[in-house]
Amino acid sequence: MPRRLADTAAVATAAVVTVCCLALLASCLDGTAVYWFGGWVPRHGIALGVAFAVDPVGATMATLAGVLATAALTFSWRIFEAVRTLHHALMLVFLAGIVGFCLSGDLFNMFVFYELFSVAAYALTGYQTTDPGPVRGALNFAITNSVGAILVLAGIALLYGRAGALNLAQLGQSLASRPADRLVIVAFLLLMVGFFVKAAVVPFHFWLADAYALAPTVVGVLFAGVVSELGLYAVARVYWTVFSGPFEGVQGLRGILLVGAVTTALVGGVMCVLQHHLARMLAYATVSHVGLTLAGFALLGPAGTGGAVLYLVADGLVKGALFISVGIIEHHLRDTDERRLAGRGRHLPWVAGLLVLGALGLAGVPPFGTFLGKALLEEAALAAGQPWLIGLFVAVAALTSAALLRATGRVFLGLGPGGGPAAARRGPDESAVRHPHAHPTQVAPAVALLALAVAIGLWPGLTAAAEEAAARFTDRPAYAAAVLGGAAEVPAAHPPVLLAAPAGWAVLSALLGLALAWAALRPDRLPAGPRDRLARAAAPAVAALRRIHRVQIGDSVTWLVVGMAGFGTLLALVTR
Amino acid sequence: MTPAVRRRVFLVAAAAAGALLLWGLTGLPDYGVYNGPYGDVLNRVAVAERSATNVVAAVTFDYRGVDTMGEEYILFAAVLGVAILLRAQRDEHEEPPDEDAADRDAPATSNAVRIVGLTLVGPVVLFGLYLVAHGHLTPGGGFQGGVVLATAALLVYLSGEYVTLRRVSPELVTDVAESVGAASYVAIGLLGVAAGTAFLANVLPLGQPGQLLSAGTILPINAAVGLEVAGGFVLLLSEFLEQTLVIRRPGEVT
Amino acid sequence: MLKFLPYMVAAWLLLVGLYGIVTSRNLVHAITCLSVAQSSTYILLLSVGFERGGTAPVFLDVPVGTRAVDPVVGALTLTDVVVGATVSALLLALAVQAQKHQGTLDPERFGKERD
Amino acid sequence: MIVLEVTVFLLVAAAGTAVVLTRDPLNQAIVASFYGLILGIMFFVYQAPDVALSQIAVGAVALPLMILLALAKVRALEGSRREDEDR
Repeated sequence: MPRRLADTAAVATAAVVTVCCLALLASCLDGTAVYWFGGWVPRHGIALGVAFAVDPVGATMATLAGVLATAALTFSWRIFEAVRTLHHALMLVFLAGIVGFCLSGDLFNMFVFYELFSVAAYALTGYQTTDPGPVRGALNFAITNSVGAILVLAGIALLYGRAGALNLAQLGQSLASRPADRLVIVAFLLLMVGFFVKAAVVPFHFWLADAYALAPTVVGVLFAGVVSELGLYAVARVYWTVFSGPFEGVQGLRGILLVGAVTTALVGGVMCVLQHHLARMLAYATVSHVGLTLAGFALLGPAGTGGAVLYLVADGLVKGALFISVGIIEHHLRDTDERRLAGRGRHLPWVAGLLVLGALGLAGVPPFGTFLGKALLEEAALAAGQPWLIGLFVAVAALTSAALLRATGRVFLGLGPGGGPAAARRGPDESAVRHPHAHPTQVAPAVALLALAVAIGLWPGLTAAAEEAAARFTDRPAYAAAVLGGAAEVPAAHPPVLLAAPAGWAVLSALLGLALAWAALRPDRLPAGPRDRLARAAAPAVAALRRIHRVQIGDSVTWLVVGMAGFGTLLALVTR
Repeated sequence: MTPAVRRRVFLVAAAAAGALLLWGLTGLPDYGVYNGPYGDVLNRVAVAERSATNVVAAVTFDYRGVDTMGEEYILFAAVLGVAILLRAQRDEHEEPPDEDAADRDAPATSNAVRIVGLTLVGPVVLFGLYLVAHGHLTPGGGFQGGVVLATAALLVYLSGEYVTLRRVSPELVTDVAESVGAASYVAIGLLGVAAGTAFLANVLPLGQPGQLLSAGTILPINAAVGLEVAGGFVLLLSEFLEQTLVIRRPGEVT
Repeated sequence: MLKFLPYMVAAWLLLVGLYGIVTSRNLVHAITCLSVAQSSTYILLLSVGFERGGTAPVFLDVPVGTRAVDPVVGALTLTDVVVGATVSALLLALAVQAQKHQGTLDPERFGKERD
Repeated sequence: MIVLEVTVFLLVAAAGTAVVLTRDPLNQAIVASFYGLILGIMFFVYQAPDVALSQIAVGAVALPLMILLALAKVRALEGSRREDEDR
């Protein structure tokens, strides 16, 4: 196929998929849209076939994937790839898998689509053969995620042995009558761990940084924007449709999930600051934000869920834009290490602007959509009696935006210790700059994604819509009624969210981020005594954290089993 | 972690995880007891509703046909992935093997092996087609038949007829077979939409259970899957074969 | 004892497969171990759908209504087998590529990250 | 019947363990093929002939074959690398 035709066809297909998902979203606002494949409608409450059950949350995730895929394919328009048609076909299969995963209302069908987009992702991560980078990253990614998929399937088998059903709604009905016993607990454990691997919750995240560093930009946009989020989506979907009945009244579950969320957020945030490789930096920013979003779900209520969904959509758009920006840097400067790039980005002011805006988006500053999401999350945290979570949100936002601002300052302004000499030493490499200016088809997708993230933030009535969508998402009986035999759902009214305090927290996060970035770039301006004492005190912990993250495949799988044993033991303790 | 530390950490964690697993597994019904309802309902209604005497086929290709469609696309993605990984290397580092080179490098095969191999090809192809065609009646179907068909192609290779294999199934043909197989699954599904029912709904006459021409769309879907699987597995195997053959140049270790 | 034997076999295979991956010094070996771990799910699925005394769910020679094992787990396992095989094929291709770039299949000898 | 089942279960567990403990990948491919075959037999015992057929086709034939081919490729790469180093 001629190159131009393949490009156009791929972008057009992704765009059409996006529009279809958007139409689906519009059509399911009034009530869950259920589609039985083969026309096999359930009989006497028993599902014979497979259904797609589309509610606003699922449709939104599918739309997000479509938008990101369209942007990524547009970005790749001008970048030469040898195996182009195969690559585009794989990208579209990747997208198809994600969309199916978001819409499906059947547990095994979700597994099939989960494997579908995973397999496409393994191949897309590993194929960049010109890069002498560590291919083992792709293998670590593939093996760890395959183990996750095996655990998911084992969980499905356990549930099937108990309930004799695979439809989410039917499973939920079948399990609801009794409190969680050992089989339900272990099935929950297996499914959650499997999805945690995809979501990159600590300690199941060790595959992520290598996969990001290795993935071509086109793929990385989807990784950064939606793949981890899909793991979280699955956690929430399966919890609310299947397990919310048997785990009702299990007080400790929230605590366990919050411990995981806080660990994930902090480990991700600190590791993000410690990175110099830009794609790895974004990888750990993702981990950190996964922790933040998981905290929203962990509140186990509609408010936290609504905030989490709104946040992860806006955050996904921002991170997609950031990954494209990193892709532009890589394409033009043939490097993504901020130390080696010091001062070399001066002729790409557009990209610097994108990175700064992206950093503000990560910090959750208005008018970015991340701000609204976080405002809802903060409200939910206060309502749930967990006000300290606000501190965590501020810390995460400050750490991740600080890392990005520091890198931007170093790459585009040449700031930072060692920046000057390094830039001078790198002088001859200016010849490695292949294209002096970023092309519009490269910059435009990133601008569009950021604009969308802002549009979400300015959309009137969006918080109320998110709360309503979350209320439906977390209403197990209503979901079951919609899927297995329809009763009308009654939307509840939601008071408007107060935005003054969240705005203050957002500004504080951004200022903290800026201050941290400045401190990293100009350590000479800090008072020497406290600075050195702090550095000495932190050194062992930092070294340990780095050492833990220097993993190979065996370590990654070992941590997975450790995490599973720990999570399972805690679960067993709190449900007894 | 060093290997010794990792092994120790793993063993401790796996002991705990294993205990949890066993604890949960003992919550299952005893082995040999099936409480349903899903499978029992299907065993009762499937033959009457779908005219397929093999209920597993009815489930695979109709009741849960969309799972199988996803599965076919997993195969499709994996084959694409293997091709992308191995072809990219080939394009960069090696000339594609021309037929002479393949001829020269193919492992020498004794005439006895060659004759036995080639005699087997016919029956194996027949068996594969039989499996594909009878999937709705007896155990077997597009997937099993497709793999058997791919094995036939492999027999040709094992008999030392690599050149013949390349002539019979050049990359393009298997590429097309695989893609057409995958696409026709979706096309058959869309027939249901066109007929005004649902995606993957049956649109063909059901016929009498037990007849070869029965069970409506299950038979054509089986054929599509057979085509895709055969194409896909030949592609997978030949991509790996290419790899070994291209590298084995004269003067290198053989 | 027989009540849970197949479940125990499945759990054992899962853990043994993971042990193989964790201690593996060769990627191809690790991939084969992964397929052993994957096979535990086949056994688990088929065991939960097994009914003692049931025939295969093929009603060609036996009438409908004969006690038969669950056809659904058969269909699921069929899918699972294909998925396992294709994932393994893809992983093998990745391993070949790793050999090409790293010159070894031993994960312990791969270059370490700078960061 | 029960004796047969127990024998097959234990055989599967043992064969799976043997696959993992066979550290040389070439030998492992052969053991894995044997394991695939036993699994296939086990699925016949489970009254799942559909699965048994595909397990035997895939687990006992196709997958071990792919492993062998991948190993052949790896050996060849090792050989060419050693030559490069000698040069």
